[in-house]
Amino acid sequence: MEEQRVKLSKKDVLRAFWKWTFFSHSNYNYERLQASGVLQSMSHIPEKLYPGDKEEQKKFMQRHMSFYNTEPHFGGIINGMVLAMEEERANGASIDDDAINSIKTGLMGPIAGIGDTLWQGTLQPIALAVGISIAAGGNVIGALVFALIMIGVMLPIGYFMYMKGYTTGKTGVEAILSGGKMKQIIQAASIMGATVLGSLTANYVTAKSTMNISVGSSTLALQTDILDKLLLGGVPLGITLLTLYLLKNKKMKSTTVMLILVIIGLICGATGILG
Amino acid sequence: MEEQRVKLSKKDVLRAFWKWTFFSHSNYNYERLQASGVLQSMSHIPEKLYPGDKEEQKKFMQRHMSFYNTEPHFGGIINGMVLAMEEERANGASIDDDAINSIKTGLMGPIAGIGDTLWQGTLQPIALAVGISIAAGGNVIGALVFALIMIGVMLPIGYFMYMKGYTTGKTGVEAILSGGKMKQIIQAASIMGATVLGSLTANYVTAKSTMNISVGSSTLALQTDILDKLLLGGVPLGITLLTLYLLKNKKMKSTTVMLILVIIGLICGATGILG
Amino acid sequence: MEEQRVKLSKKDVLRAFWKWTFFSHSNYNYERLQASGVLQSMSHIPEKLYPGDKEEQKKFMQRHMSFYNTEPHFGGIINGMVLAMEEERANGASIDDDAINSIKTGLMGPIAGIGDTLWQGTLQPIALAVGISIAAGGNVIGALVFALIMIGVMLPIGYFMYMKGYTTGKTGVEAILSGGKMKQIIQAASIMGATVLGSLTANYVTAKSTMNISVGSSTLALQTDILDKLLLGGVPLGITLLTLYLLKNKKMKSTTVMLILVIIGLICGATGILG
Amino acid sequence: MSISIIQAILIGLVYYLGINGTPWTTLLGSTILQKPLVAGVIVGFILGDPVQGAIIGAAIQLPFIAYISAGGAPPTDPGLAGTLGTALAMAAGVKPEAAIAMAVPIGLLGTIIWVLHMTIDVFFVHAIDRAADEGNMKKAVFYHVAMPQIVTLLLGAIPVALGCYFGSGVVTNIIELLQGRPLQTLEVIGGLLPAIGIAMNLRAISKPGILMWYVLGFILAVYLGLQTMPIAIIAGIVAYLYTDLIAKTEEKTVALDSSEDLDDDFI
Amino acid sequence: MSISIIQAILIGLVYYLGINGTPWTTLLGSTILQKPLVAGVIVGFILGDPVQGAIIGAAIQLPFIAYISAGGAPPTDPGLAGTLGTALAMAAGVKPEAAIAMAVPIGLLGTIIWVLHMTIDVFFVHAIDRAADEGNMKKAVFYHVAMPQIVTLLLGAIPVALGCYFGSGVVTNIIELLQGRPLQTLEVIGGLLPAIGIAMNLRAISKPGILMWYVLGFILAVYLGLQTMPIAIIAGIVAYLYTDLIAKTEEKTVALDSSEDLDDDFI
Amino acid sequence: MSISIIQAILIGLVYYLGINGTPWTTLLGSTILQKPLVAGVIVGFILGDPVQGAIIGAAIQLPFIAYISAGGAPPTDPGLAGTLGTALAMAAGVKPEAAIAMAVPIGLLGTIIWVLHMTIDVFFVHAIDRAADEGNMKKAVFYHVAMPQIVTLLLGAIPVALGCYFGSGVVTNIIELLQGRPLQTLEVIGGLLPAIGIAMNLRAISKPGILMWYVLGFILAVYLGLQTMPIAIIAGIVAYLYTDLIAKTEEKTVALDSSEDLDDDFI
Ligand SMILES: OC[C@H]1O[C@H](O)[C@@H](O)[C@@H](O)[C@@H]1O
Ligand SMILES: OC[C@H]1O[C@H](O)[C@@H](O)[C@@H](O)[C@@H]1O
Ligand SMILES: OC[C@H]1O[C@H](O)[C@@H](O)[C@@H](O)[C@@H]1O
Repeated sequence: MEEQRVKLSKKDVLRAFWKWTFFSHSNYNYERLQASGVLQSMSHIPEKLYPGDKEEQKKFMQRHMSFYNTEPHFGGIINGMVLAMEEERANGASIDDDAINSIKTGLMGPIAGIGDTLWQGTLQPIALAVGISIAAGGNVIGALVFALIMIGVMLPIGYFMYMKGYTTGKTGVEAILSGGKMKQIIQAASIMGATVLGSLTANYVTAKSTMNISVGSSTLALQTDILDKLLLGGVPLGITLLTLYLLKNKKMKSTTVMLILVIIGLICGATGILG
Repeated sequence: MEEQRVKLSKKDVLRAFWKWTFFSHSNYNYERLQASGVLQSMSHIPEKLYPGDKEEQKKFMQRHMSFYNTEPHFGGIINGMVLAMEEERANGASIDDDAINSIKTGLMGPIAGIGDTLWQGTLQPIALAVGISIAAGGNVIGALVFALIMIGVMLPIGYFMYMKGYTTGKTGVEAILSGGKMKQIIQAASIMGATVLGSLTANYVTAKSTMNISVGSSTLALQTDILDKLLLGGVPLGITLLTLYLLKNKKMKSTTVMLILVIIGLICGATGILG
Repeated sequence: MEEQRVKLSKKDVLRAFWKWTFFSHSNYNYERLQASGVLQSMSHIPEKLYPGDKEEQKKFMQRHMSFYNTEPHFGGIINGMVLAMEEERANGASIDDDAINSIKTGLMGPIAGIGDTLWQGTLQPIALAVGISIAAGGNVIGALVFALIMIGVMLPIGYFMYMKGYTTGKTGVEAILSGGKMKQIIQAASIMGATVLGSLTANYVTAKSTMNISVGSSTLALQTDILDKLLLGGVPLGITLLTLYLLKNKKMKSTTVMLILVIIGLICGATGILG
Repeated sequence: MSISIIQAILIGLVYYLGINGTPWTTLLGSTILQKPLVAGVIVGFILGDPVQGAIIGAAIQLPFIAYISAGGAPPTDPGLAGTLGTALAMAAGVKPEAAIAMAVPIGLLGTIIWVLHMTIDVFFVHAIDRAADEGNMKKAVFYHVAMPQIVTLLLGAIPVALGCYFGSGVVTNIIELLQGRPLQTLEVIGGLLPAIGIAMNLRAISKPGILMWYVLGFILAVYLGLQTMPIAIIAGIVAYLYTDLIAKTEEKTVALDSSEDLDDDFI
Repeated sequence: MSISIIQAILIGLVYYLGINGTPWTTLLGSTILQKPLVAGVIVGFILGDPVQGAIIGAAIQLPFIAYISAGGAPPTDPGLAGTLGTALAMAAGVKPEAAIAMAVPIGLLGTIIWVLHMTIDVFFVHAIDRAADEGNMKKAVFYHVAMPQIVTLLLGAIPVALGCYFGSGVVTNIIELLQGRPLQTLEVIGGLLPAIGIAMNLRAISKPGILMWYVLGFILAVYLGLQTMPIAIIAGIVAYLYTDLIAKTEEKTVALDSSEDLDDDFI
Repeated sequence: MSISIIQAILIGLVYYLGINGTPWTTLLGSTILQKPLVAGVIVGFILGDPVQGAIIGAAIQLPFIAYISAGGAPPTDPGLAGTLGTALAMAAGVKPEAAIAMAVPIGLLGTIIWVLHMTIDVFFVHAIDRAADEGNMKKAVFYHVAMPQIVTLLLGAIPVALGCYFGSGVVTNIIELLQGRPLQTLEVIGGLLPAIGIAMNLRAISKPGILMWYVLGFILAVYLGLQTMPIAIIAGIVAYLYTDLIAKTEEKTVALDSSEDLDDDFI
């Protein structure tokens, strides 16, 4: 075994983590998204790995300007892994540009999916619902509670992921990702997320009919006398499922669907069908 | 492959479906139940399959006067299948009377079981509960809502089944019936049905004690002070389970069981135990 | 096969069961716990099995003075089994002291675990909750209802277990214990027990904050304006989980943990954090 | 309120149309009309007060809510309870609870009509047999469609019309006599009767373990105050997920079995 | 209210009968009497007010609701809390909440009595050993049944009777002194104590994942306002269905394993 | 209420800080500030009434509650709705419901700012490419950290500040004009819009069968009146237990497969 010439200190890794955490989206753009965020997060690394070697430092910089986009907290596991690979490479391991790049492009998609589901799809709506329920009555603490939940959960996750990526390295991360446990977590999070979205629909999508139907001498309120007996909240549920159908099965753009909802609202609101 | 001489048109099949739908029970009787319903639903078929051939037409008529009884909507799959077999037979396939008859008698039982569970055991009580909840306050729409739910669900099922039977034919239907998916649907429907029956017991079987118990100076209401603390609705639940026990384990006739309930009600009502 | 010389009558077995049921803990002590309870429950047996044979009777008595401790109702299955083994032995089967003793010591632990979970961990809290709900309003029947539930469930179980042990004998009992069904029952009872304990925590552990927080001009009630929005009953839940942690993970003695709770209560009560 | 001859005949017709096998979309149409929930409104309409008809009909529906008619002999006839029962209850001006108690014995009478038409129709089957031997399809259709309907119409509509016309006075008197404890006892009986339909239905779908789901539905309804619709939806979803898990376990066995067969083949 | 000598002795007897191992259907009988829920009513009856006894007893039961006594040394004695506690609380005329706060320290004192009788009974075991060596069954029975009961009776009934007779005045004074914040603090403590019984119970049945069910039960009770009985029924059914699914999965493995064993045998 | 220049600029700054990628702990910090729930309180604070800000902000948060921004082009900008929306709603003194209706079109305008900065930032990427070719890390960092922030600050803060300063009068007039049915219609629209966020989110996690869980959550919330937190906890636990069962079934298959591989190796 070859003797290790350069070694990143704990502090080097920590700095990279914090820079990634703070600046990943600083220069977010249509062409390469988080590309320069990756580079900047490791801006102190080349001088460490290739002290004085301008040529290698230049190659390092070029290497990390490729297209990159992932969910930053969970995706930190990739960044940590890349850092470990760069360290090995500087110590002579045969890791070429392609290897590093394909790891990045191969993993950024799935991990973004996982991360967005867990974070934006599950945790954030719950924390928002809690925050709103506190704030809606005029309680300024609601916003703070929301912020503390988000930071309290996400920052440790981000830290853990980055460090896990750095210490486990390439094979370790792939093992984690392909393991049954990871699959189960995603599955469980999706189920939890979907159930929570159901409760959000019930609590926050509102559509009630104000129409009355006259049958002979008696008058029936469409909403309370008929629709509510069939299924409480059936209209909001139906509208949300319609929205999903348009987005997913009809592959409409979300702005188009929003327009459709606005038109439905306009018509039903103006005619008094809903109100 | 032999060239096909006679072919039923889409319209022929449709007519058979509609006649079955309208007249299956027109001559319902103790001896052969829906036998002549099957024949009448295909009354336009013999002339099509054996134009001018009186003998074959006569045989066709005799063939379809055998005992038959199934749930008409789901059972349509058998009728459709039989129609397809008759068509093949007229085109020279070696399908004898026995084959057709054994298909009918073999499948009519299981499919009646499936159909009755799904329709009368599950859908109908739900639709009735909805209808009652609307109508009980004097809303005439309740009956209409019930009717629309029933027709809206059952007519498409009847149509789909009949056509499925005709197009898939014998082997297809057997494959469907023996497949795991069918087993699962029945299982799930039974579970759903049983759960719904539980809620019906809670909402519609009523039995409350009006007895009071005196302990020293204080008086206890048997129902609210004791029974309700043990199990809300325990008496109706117990009575329904007793009824089930008499019907199922003691194999009593339902009229006998009804008599027993009436007697229980008489005694408990007259003595004021229930009231 | 050898002819059977002595046989215990049904009455002999019943007497042993009842004596065990009444006197198992009569001389409960730190050194050998239920040891003399086992002996006394079979006090009429030696004379039956070894009529006139003083030596064998003495050995019998010595044999059953060894350390024994189990849950008496479920554990009766061991006692019944031991009785059957003694009978066989008296009829010449080669069952030595060790065999009998190892059966007792081997099974008493697991069965105590099962019994305590099912009885004290699951049934008793439920019956108590029912009894309390009746009695709390000043209804003297509550205690009776509790007593009847306990006796009505536990006495038949005790009887069944003892008789099962006697009739199935050694191999039978081991088969029962190692079978999947037994494992499932324990598992299900644990789940049920844990869920019930959750509801007990919700209903009987009480800890509400009476603190107010001033933010600018407005005053927030910590409990109703913030904590209840986060999680209803979060404080009692947290305290119970802390207690579990101290008991289980920190392996503290229950009296120590009780002291800690008292101190927490003192501080929070005196300062008005809880109240 | 008294019932006119015309009204009585119309109500008789409604009963006829609710007998299984009238030429409506059989079972779908007739079983809908057979429900007191539906017949009640129509009878109310005929008697000039559909709202009261809806209320009485919904009440009379209760003991028949889980009524299941499969093949053989039905234990009672919701159709008669819903038509004649509603008519007499409206004529006597009783409360919905008393209407239930009145309708239940009326329902039992209905089984006589059922037995009669199921027996008489046997003659027509034999007539169709003969038509088949002659190859005479027209005649077969006539004996299937027309003849049994005439019989059923006579067997059904006439007694109901007579019952409506002459029964209302009698019933009003009886109800008068039963005031107090007797009527209350009838109501107790009415409260017990839905148990029959439910138990028959349970028996029909009975499988090991199914009673647990039944109790679950009961507890959810009693303690959470849930109506039938939400319980049905929840139960449907949970049942699907549960049976799907079972199917997954069994798949494995099948997979296992077949793979073992494979092994056998290879050896 | 003051307690007479006779009343004090009767209450002492109730305490004695609730000690594990008195010649009632052991554990079944004695543990029932040991419950403050039960002892409270009886003490109330002795003191002439069973209704108040039921109320106080039900309250004192709360911190012991999930108390589990398995084998070794119990952390507290619900029996003493339920007898002496109820008696003193009734004598002092305090509210149920304050009764809880009083009963808890009393319960702790009870462990002394337990330790004493569990130690003294060791002598009797040795006496029975000697009886066994002599083959003297009568003597063995006497030392098992009679002697320990006399000891337990003295150890249990006397202190409780004395406590009732002399304690009531003292306790009334103390309660007087504690009015206001101190009593409120005692009530806070009383509210926390059921956590011990629950946690000990949870520890006893602890398996991986079991805490999830615990939290589930908690959430259902808190948010749906469900009482213990419906939760127990729902949990029982769901637990059965769930473990049945697990058993089904494991069956497959067993089936698999055994079939492989078969393969091995064949090769 | 009128908005001063200083207040307008401060609000502009809040908007800038809530744009994805400002040098706060990116996404964590900026997405928190981006929420109307949070921005509302801060804007309220700037305008001197944090309590009203909290109320308006919580209301405006509703249509964005399940908003998910993944990669590409966002359909709307909660940040603009939360800052400019809250400010104008407070200035016009409207009810929370009307604030929602006002904020939604404002949110749509925000996407323009997003498109602009996402496009302009492309120039900086190219500049960093050149820095990389020169091996000049300082320059690269400067173009990543400093330059885009200046652009975003100008693109974001200026229009918002202008909007606040000049918009309040206009908006007050418009709201005046819309009184009655028009405003009610806007409120209807506001009630529908959360459907978008929810549906986008559902689409993102969509797997076969997932809609059943969605409907389950809906039913539980509607019929049991459960809030989001208890449903989340219940769903989390049930989801874990459910997927664990599935994993157990699949393990068996894997175990089976691998054991068969073993068999193959041996033969
Ligand atoms: O049981 C099959 C079938 O039998 C008869 O035809 C009727 O009672 C139907 O309602 C039922 O579906
Ligand atoms: O743990 C087994 C057993 O131990 C002792 O005998 C007592 O505490 C019983 O209540 C318990 O069942
Ligand atoms: O989808 C991955 C990722 O894309 C962008 O970076 C942002 O929208 C993030 O919020 C998201 O997590």
